[in-house]
Amino acid sequence: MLRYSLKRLLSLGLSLLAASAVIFLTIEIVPGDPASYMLGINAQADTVAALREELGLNVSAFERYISWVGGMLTGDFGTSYTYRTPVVDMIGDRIMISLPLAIYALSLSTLIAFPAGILAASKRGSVTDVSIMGATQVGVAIPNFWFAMLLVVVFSINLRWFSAGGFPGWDKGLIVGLKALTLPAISLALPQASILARVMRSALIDTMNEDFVRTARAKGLSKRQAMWRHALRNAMIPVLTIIGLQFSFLIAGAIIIENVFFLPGLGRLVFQSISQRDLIVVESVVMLLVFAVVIVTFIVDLTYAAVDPRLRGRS
Amino acid sequence: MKHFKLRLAIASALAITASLVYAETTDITVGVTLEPPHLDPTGAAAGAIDSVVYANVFEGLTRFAADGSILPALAESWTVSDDGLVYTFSLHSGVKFHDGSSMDSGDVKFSLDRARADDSTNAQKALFSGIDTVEALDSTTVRVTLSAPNGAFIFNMAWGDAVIVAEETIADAKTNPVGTGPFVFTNWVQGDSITITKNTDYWGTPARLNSATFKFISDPTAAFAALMAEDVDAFPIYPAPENLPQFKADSRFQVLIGSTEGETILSTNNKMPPFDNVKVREAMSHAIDRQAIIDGAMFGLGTPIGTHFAPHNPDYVDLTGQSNYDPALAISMLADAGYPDGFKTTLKLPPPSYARRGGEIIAAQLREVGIDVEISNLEWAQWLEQVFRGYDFGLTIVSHTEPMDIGIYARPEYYFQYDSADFQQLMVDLNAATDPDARSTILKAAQQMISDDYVNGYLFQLASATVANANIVGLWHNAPTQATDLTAVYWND
Amino acid sequence: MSFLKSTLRNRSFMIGASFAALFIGAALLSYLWTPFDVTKLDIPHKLRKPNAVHWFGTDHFGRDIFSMIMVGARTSIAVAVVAVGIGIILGVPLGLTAAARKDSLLDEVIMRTNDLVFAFPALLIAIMITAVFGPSAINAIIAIGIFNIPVFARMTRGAALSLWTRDFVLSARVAGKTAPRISIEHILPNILNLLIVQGSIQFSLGILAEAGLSYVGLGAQPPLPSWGRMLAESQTMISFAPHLAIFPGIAIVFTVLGLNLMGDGLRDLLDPRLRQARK
Amino acid sequence: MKFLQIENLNLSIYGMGILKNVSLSAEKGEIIGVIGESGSGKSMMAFSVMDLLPTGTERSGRIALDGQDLLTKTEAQMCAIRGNDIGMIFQEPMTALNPVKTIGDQVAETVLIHGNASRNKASQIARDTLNRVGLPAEQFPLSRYPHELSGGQRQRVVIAMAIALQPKLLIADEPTTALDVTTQAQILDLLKKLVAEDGMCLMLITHDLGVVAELADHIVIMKTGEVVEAGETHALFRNMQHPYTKALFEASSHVPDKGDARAAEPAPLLEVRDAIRDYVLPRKTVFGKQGSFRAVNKVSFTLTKGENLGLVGESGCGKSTLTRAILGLEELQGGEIRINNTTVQAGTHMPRELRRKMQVVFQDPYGSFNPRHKVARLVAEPFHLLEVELNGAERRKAVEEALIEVGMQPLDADKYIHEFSGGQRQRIAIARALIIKPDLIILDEAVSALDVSIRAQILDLLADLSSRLNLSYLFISHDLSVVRSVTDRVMVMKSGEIVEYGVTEAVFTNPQHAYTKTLIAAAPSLHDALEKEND
Repeated sequence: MLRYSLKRLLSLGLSLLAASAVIFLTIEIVPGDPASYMLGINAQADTVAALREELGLNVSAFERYISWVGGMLTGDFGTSYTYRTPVVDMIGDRIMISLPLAIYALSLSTLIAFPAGILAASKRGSVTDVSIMGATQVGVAIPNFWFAMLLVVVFSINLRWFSAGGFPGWDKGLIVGLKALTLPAISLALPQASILARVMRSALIDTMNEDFVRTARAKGLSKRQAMWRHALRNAMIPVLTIIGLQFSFLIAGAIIIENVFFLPGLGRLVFQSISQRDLIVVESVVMLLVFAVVIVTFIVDLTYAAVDPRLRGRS
Repeated sequence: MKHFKLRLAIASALAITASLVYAETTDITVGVTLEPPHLDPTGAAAGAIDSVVYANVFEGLTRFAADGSILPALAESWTVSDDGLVYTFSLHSGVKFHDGSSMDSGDVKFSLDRARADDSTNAQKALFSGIDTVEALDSTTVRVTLSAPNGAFIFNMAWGDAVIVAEETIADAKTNPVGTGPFVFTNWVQGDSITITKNTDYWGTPARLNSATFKFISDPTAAFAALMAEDVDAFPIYPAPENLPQFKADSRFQVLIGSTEGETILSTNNKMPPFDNVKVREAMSHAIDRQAIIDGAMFGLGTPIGTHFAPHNPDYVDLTGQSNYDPALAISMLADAGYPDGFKTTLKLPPPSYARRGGEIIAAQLREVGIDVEISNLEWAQWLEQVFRGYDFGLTIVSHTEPMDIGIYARPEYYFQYDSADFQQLMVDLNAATDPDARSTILKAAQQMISDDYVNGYLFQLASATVANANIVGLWHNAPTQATDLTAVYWND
Repeated sequence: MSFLKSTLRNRSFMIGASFAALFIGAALLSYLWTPFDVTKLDIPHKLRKPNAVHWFGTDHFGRDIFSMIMVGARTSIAVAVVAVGIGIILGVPLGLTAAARKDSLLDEVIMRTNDLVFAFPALLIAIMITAVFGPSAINAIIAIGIFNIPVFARMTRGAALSLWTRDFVLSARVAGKTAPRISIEHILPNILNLLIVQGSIQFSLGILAEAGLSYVGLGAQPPLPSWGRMLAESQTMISFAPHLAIFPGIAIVFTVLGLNLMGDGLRDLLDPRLRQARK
Repeated sequence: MKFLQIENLNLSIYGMGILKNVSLSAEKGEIIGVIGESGSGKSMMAFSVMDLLPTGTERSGRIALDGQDLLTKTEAQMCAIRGNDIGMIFQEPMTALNPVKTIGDQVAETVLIHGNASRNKASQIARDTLNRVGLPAEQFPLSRYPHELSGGQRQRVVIAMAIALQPKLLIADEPTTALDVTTQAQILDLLKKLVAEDGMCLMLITHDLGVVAELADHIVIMKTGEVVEAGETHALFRNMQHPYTKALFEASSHVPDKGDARAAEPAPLLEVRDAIRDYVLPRKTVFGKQGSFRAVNKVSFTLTKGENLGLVGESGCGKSTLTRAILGLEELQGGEIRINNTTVQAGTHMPRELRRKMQVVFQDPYGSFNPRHKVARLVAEPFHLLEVELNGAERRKAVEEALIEVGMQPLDADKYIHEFSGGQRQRIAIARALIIKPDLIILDEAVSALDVSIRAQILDLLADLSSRLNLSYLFISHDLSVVRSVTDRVMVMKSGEIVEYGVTEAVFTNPQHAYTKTLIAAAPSLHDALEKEND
């Protein structure tokens, strides 16, 4: 188990290094100069040059890459070109919104998807099953930003139950914070929950067709008991895979949703930084998001082992 | 039914809390579209910085009033030598920075010298380029000597880029601005909001609000929703004119319409064929239906202009007739210029909706006369890179929001590259002239000249719409500069 | 014959296929005819509610929304089709090669590169690409296409690996056939079903991705209508002109729904396991 | 009224008849063997008793257990009966256990689910039962997971689960089909012992006459959903009435006519010298030495022209690896394989004329053909090995000839493979092997997946082809009786090594190596079983 983890960890490190190179290369060729953006349209050439000097933009790209990667390893992500504050502080602030949002959305989607999937699977072919599956088909097909727009119209503008966006800060209390994240989390969770419910259902149905479920039934377990005691845990393996894969989509979705609800999270930071050519922030945030995806994949891999003893033995 | 009751209960609970808050309101939440990159107005061009700190946190020698006129600020009064070269300012005494240190002539000298120094990163360095020397005569007297007369010098000193800062605190001003204004910078939640609170030690008339929060809402939809949900109390330069009728119809809100200094123009690359041909530019000006653009892009908000000058300025000349909408004429003029089948060009659009929407309309109008326009939407940084500094564009739409900026036509390297010796001479004359009548005459001639040369397509003067809670008093109607002056704002209970 | 019959009897396939056909048909028809010219602005008639002349109403420039949805279908479908095409054309050969040379360095490189692409949240890469090359339909295609490559490569490799252990592939090897030839003659035809099913799913994801990119302004540029941009532009008007947002939204939902249902149906129809069970 | 009494049982799936008027009966302590080939409905009959049928099935008739009609029971009542009164064992031990639960939990569950004992008591019962089925506590603690056990051991766990509550009826559906002969013998012994100890009634369902002949008191023979013959085991075999029974009996002890003894050509066709095949194992530590596993260890033998050589061994002994090495699909790490004095080299380096010398027929008649191609293209695939590929009419003619050779019709060339039965497919596979007229055909378990009656036909065909075309076979199988009936000489392989090598009859009648002896003793033989009885 330990050796398995170490090996995975090593390849994880390598992919992160490769990702950092890709990110840096891509972003370095982005046209646009942060210094001239900051100084606007009336700035003189010597002013721009002075600012470039001050921002450390006049050393070679390779040197900047090395200092960026080196810095990240020691927790120093550099200093934002436009905000002149340490990137790590900016990310720290934003992550306090993006991370809770991701967790909120993930929990919501799991809370909806598991019962829905299990119910549909256990009543396969019934009206319940058909309606749940129909709903999930629609849920998968709805673009989350459109759904978010509809939610805002209904719950913020008309009913005025939730604020239309923005984030008051966690210092206003947990409930206030969660309330502000509710509509964004719902719009993120909808497609995720739909996919997850479908996977849950089909994994459960597949597992219910396995030989060992038949064995369990021969022991005298009812269909229900066989599902809860035997099929469910085995069905978790594909479900976990999907949860892991979805995390990447969740992050992508969050970038858009944060813009719809003007939440000051990482997604908005990346958009804003791209338009301001705050390259170092873009690089660091993208790197962080990639890191998050890779780490989640890693965690999912470890969870497999918790679910499936066959993987535990493979050390 | 049960649900309905519950909903009522929640609604009334909300109403009660809301009314409790209303009872003694001395704070305000103001929506602004752009978050400032940092808070030092002397270190970047971002209008977003001014919209938070101008007049509230930082003050200059002079300042803009709500109607665009110039008022004394830190300078109590000033005298100008007859040759127009020497300005002597006498400062208010007893002015203190927010850190408790006093503001005196030394700070003025520091601020002006810093802005014009070789390593200055001031975005409007040109404002100070005419200064020869700055001398602190005594603690409240400053003498500024110019190298050449400049009729706009007092006006220039009102800009946000010319505010007075202290040498001890300027290094940290980007995150912790220390000024002399009626509000003190308190907190910045990056990506979300900036809070300023009342300066109890203010030298002038104190502010009536205890605190103000600027909330960054870049998305127009979000701005609409935030106002409707009363998450923000006021939204100056409201970004979506299409929503104004709804606010007007809603008694909770007031809508203040005014003008800005933003001449919105179809900037034309005067060096790029076929736009180097004045006939082509003239033909194009007749292909554009300004009213359709104002209706379509701005939902009726905006004043048509025929030259690069603000219509609310007394010296404005209405020249819209010179480029009236006449597509048939445009087609025949194009044919005369040698383009009977039209031509292809690019239209590069920065993010604001006046540009994006206006661009689509102009593209459609130009297509009617045979000009095939390829639209590309750019981020500001790309726009600066490609259009503004790269000259790689045929057409673009941008609103020039700097006040009194007709002088840009005298800069041949300026991105639309209008190079006219006559016009450059006019500007030299203008700077030399100190007599108001003479200045007025020159300005009118300048307007006429660029209109005759069809340098750019002149579209409309950008209007400013402020949406605010109906009980708020004292907000600016017009936007002579990018500022959210809260010094005189209060709640009318 | 029986296949046709079971096709007609497969409800989700038929519903899905008719939705998809409706929009593909609309897209094709739009080349020949639309009720109104979508590049022509008619500002005096802006923001009309749905009526007998403008079935879905008009937008803020007075353009006919019905016509725009027809032309928008063209954009969405073209972007998605080409993006999926890129995924198949590059991904399938990569997957086949990786499977044919399992555990070789090449396999390792292909699979690790795939993992790398997977690690990037899809939209982020799209944002980066469009930030570099500027927003356009072509760059949207590239951005979405890049994400389809590992999807198809991985799927192909997985399916091909299991086929490589089958006896008929062994026979072909005994007959001295080379790995590329076996891949083309024996592996490819047998993963075609999977490709079709995966293709229809990726197609629907492509439509969603295109809508998302256009929504944030990185997709097809005006004056070409696109569903995502129609939604983005309608956003500030949704409270007084909801039809601007509702129709393009429904178009996306129905197209994606149609393609997904079709994919599910195809999976049932083409899965030999299920086909046998049905006998 | 007997203990188990099935009367006129009919079963249909979506209206299609599966079982027709099946009747049988058995007493406690008796073993009743149910025999049939695939599709005879024997498994469906077992599931009918358990009421574990797929959806869409309908039963009629009567299944009485101890006088109670099971067909009238509700699902809840059946749950109480399953595991408690009736236990069941399945064919595939590898998948019959839940991979994520310990064996202890799974056995104890049988007890717990029927509410017969506390959790502690249940694990005690589980422990005792596992001991009974030969899984002692020292080696097999309750905390073991299924993947840590071999196939035979897993089947013992399944048996433990079935008998934990000492049911009165035990149904075993092909319990040993997936196991090696030696394991099979042990499991059968275990079942026999348990029946005797607990006085259960055992319904043993199998396709293997040898298995039932040794074990069963009564036999029921089924064909396409009907019982064609039933009776006391030895009486039935002594006095077979139904032609199907006779055919089955004949086929399972079938010895194909090997034809005239051919002039043994001394010329060696295939020579294997000290062949070694190592597999590299995944690294255990990041920097540790990479381990390896020797699948084939210094194997040597010679196959002369016209000879039929058998290779016998249990799963995992290395026989498949050896085959692949001979076919040039895998590289050797030592030694040499020569065909007609030319060395075989793996990969594409292998010259065509060498490949042309040998062809192969695989076990699985369903997996051996690309389902997307027509028979003509499938059979013609080896033409690739000709210097000049045949085209058009010539090619067609060769395909038709090959099909006729194996007893198929020329028109079959235009059909797809799914239109044929398993036996027909194996014929087509042989046609494909024959088409470029090789000297050697490797038959890798080529008849193992076939029902006995079909198997007999294919064996006859092979014998016929061998004598007519002077072909050599390398006949690889786990089934001793088949190898014995068709080969001239035989090799016995164990753990990568050849432990015995000699003339077939000699090896079978007088095995030298201990392993060979075990193997032969373990193989269920119909004849032996009947003879034993007669003595």
